[in-house]
Amino acid sequence: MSAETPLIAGDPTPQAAPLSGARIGVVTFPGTLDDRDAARAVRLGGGTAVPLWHADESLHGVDAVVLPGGFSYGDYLRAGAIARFAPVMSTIITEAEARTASPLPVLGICNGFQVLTEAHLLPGSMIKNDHLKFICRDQVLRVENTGTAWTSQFTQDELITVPMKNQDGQYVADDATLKKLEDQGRVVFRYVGESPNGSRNDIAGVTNERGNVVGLMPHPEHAVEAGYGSDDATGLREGTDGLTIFTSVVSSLTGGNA
Amino acid sequence: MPTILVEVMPKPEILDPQGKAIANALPHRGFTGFSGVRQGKRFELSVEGEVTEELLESARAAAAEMLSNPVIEDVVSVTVAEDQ
Amino acid sequence: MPTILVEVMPKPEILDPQGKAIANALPHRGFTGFSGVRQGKRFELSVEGEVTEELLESARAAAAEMLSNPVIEDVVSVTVAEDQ
Amino acid sequence: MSEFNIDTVENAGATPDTDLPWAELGLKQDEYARILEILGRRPTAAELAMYSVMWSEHCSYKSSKVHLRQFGEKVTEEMKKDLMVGIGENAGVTDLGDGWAVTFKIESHNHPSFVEPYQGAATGIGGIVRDIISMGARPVAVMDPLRFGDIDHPDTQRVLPGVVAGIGGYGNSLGLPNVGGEVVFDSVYQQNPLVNALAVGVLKHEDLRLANASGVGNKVVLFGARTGGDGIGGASVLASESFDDAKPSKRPAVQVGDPFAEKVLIECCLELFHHNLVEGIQDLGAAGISCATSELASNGDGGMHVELTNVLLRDPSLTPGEILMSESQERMMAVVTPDNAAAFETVLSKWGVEFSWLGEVTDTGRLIIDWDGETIVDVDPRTVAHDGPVYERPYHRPAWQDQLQSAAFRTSAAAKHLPATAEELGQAVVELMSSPNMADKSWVTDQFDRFVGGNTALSQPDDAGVIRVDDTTGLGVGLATDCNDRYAYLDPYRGAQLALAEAYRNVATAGAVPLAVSDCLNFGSPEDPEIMWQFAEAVRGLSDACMQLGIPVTGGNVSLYNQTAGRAIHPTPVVGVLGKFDDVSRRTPSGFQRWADGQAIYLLGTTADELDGSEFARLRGHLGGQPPAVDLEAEKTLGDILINASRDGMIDAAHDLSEGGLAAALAEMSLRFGVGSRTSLHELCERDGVDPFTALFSESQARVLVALPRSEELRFTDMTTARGFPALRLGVVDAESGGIEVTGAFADGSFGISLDELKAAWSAVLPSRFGAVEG
Ligand SMILES: Nc1ncnc2c1ncn2[C@@H]1O[C@H](COP(=O)(O)OP(=O)(O)O)[C@@H](O)[C@H]1O
Ligand SMILES: [Mg+2]
Repeated sequence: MSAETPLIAGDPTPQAAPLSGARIGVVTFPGTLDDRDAARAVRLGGGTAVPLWHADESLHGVDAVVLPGGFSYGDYLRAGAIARFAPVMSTIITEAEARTASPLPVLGICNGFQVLTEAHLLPGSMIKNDHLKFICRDQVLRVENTGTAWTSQFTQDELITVPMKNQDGQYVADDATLKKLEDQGRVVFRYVGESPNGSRNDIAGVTNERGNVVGLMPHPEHAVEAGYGSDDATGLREGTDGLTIFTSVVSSLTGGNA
Repeated sequence: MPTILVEVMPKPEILDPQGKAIANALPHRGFTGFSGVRQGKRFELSVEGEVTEELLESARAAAAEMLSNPVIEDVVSVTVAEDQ
Repeated sequence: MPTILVEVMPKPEILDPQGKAIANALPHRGFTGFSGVRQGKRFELSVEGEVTEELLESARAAAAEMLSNPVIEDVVSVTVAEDQ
Repeated sequence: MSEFNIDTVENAGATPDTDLPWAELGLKQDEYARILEILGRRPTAAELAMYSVMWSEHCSYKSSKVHLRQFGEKVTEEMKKDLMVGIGENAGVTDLGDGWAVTFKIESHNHPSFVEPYQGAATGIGGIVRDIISMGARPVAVMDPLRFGDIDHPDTQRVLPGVVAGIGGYGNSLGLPNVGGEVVFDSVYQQNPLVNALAVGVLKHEDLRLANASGVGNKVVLFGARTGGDGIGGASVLASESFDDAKPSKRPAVQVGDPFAEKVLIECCLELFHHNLVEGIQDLGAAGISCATSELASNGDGGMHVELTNVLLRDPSLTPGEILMSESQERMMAVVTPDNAAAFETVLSKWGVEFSWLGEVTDTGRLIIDWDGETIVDVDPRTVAHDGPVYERPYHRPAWQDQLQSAAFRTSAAAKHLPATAEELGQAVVELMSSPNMADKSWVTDQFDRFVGGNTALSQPDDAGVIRVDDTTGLGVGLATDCNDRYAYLDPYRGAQLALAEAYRNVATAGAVPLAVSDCLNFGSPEDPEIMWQFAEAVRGLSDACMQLGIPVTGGNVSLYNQTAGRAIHPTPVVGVLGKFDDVSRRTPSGFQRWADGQAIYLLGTTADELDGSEFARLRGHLGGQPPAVDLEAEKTLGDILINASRDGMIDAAHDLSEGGLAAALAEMSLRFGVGSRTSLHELCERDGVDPFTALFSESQARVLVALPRSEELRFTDMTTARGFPALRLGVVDAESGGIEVTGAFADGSFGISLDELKAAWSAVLPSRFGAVEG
């Protein structure tokens, strides 16, 4: 089926391309849930969201890719286990690992993070939360690496609050891997306060060695618009801390430092 | 340390969405030749000391009451594995 | 119809939250005598016709590449069960 | 092709004397006689299967129909103004303006959730969501009114965690935020938990679809999951269609849901609607293919001809009768023009959804079903779908009702030592808030995704769930479901009205204009005239109240036989109200804002001595007397005030008073964001002639607490005065104190409750029973 088929029937027509020209692909697997949210976040971040379909190998010339949350292929086996083999993933894997000056920036959120670990673009894996339950709540994170394509506009150790919602969010890796991640400063986001899931070293998000691939469990795309974001001191769901992820990538892609 | 293995499968007549998802995905990876997949659970209960008949009986009871949901699952086997 | 059984367990060094929860619950239900529980997966791949060595090889590959994640899990066994 | 004997129409004609297991299939003697009369011959096995499921209580509403008619009769032209589709379709549809429409409905999955809590609840969500899709709508949110037995009963320990995990496991996988519901504990629900599920969807007017098969020659297609033996456990007598050598057959006792399949089905259907590829569509729920074919046919051109061997099976041993009855989940049936068939197949392939073409629409007025070319069903579809039995079941007011109603709380032993001193009253507030029904429900709601979609403006624990429908304009909807079963037990007529009043008030408190009602009527056995009286009274009460409030019932569900060993649940008419926002950013949250220090707190409405059926009475183990008075005119005026205040930005918080009265509302408004308050009961007690205890714990209706900036006080009180609605300044928001301080006409000054302490007690109740969530 051609890429022209709208991914989401009945969706409002995509907004006109903003001036920035950063085109960011948002992948939809059959069980993806947060693709519309991710596309909205890209738009609010100043980029143009380009829908990418799991069965289509082409990335349609996008400058970066977001793998949104959801349950890609049902995820009954392991989260992301089957999605990793999707045609779109083979292209993403190749481009993310390309030995070029600027390999493809890829962000995996929640299920997207799980897909990235299954695809071995990121180390470690996710297992069931230590309390075994799905948990949905606002989560405070510390941004510990501002050198990635997705975090350049945060300040080092900035505390942000974004919603979190998952059942398989406990990050695990062997000791050698953890040590390497810590030594190389590749822990990008860390949980602050009581651990929501028992993750090793309170890790909420990591990056690859080159800093173009980032995965995180909580949902920055759910904190990009006042009134529909995370709770903060200014009021109910007013928090938009997640937006910086999207403005960061748009800025790094367009060479700006705005 | 001896281990008691408990194996649990979804009842054959019950829909197994997990198995179905795998069965659908296998051919895409070139794994043809499997006409169906069902996914169940495997428990390893470790025992310190010897596996007495009494303990095995207790494992069977645990398998029936706790490790499986008799409405949708069957306990396929409860066996002893030395040196797991 | 012959079946190929694939058994997958969490790696020993990886915490197994489900197994832990069961281990904690067992004594409350009167099941003492088990020092630990780990929960893994059991897959039944059904085969129409004969299980050739080639098919078994294919099952091993599927077990390694898809049915398990080597970062957190081990494939414990891939075996043939007739008349399941 | 089959191992079993196929009972054809021809065979039925030739063997008129064959005994059929109609009684095992749940038919009554006279019902079977009607079938014989309709057909003019004995039914085939497959026909018997169809009639038996379609004429069951669940599908035919045979006990409730005569009463439910009132929902369609007690409506004015004004009430119908925005109604695009009313009762009778899968779900009612209401115009929202700007070319948008909204559809919503509540259903029950009570018994399956008792048998297998996880799957029962999961498939309950799946079923109601398919009803919404079948209207052409994109589902946008779900809600889940739940009722369990006593919190410490083993049954509750088993059922609650499974139900909650099932709702989350299925709903979270669909990308539908869960924006509200109820969790009620009462021993009457032991062994009869109530798992009701509400889904809401939105659509553009042109996307509206109905369940009818029109256009002779159009094709009938079944798609989604394969058909297995789900939900036909009791009907295994059909396993041998010759009936004499009934072979044992294994049929699943419960249905297992596949949320991934449903998610794909949602997207697939929306794409079909978008490209205008289906003429009519129907979800498969109760009674499966029997229901879908007979309803589609009788709502359309009247005829349909299908070949049942085309149905894709999960279990090849199913007989035709079983295939017709199967309730396998995640299936849909559609009518497609031959011209669109290829495009239809392309969309299904894109989503990887299996389908099979079953047959076509005819104008014969007959539903003809073949098995391998031989006719096994030949019926007038209306006789299956619409002409089921209708019972005028006898009913009468229970003899014990008078005694129950005269056992008022005030005169009972439970009221001997009521809290009167400041200290006692303060303790009573803490005790109230740490009772299971008033306690923090986040143990439950944190297991649900509230944020997916990015359109959730309010969710638990606010008074209503609020969802943005249109990103650009902010157009949206607010929803609440409510029922106080204790009120309904004391007086079913008034109880149903109180459920409606509360849901209406909740929606208006959030700032939405109430538009439409859906209900789920959970009762005991209709064969018990006393239960039937409860049912009749509840329907009468609800329909009368809808008329007065001017909002129509657009759909709902009836769940009867909720009783075990002769012990019925309390009558539980759960009522959902849907309201509209022109701009959801105007929504009013239910708690004092962190920056609201010094804002004025007003109580709207008056307080009478109404403790019968109250939470306080429950704390003292008492249930008797008369539920609170209903004043729907007051509810309307109050709603109007709140909607205007929200639209004009006058208020920053509002919370309705219901279970637990003023005490609970004050506590909840503070607990929401951890912001305290200082209030006085002096004027309230004086004005309404009540003592401080009554002021705090009475459950008088049509009351709401609001918080507003001092700069808005004049404008606000001018508005309430102009409408003649009582408003009383109780005190102020105190963001510094970290507590709730109440002064009043007590002998010993004031009481103060530390929010930290209150929060600890309030939030420990569920985790202490069901396990802490955090590690
Ligand atoms: N308590 C009720 N109040 C109003 N309408 C009801 C009620 N119960 C059922 N209905 C309506 O009767 C029709 C048939 O109900 P039902 O069989 O539950 O529909 P479905 O087959 O779509 O599940 C629907 O339109 C439903 O909304
Ligand atoms: Mg329906």
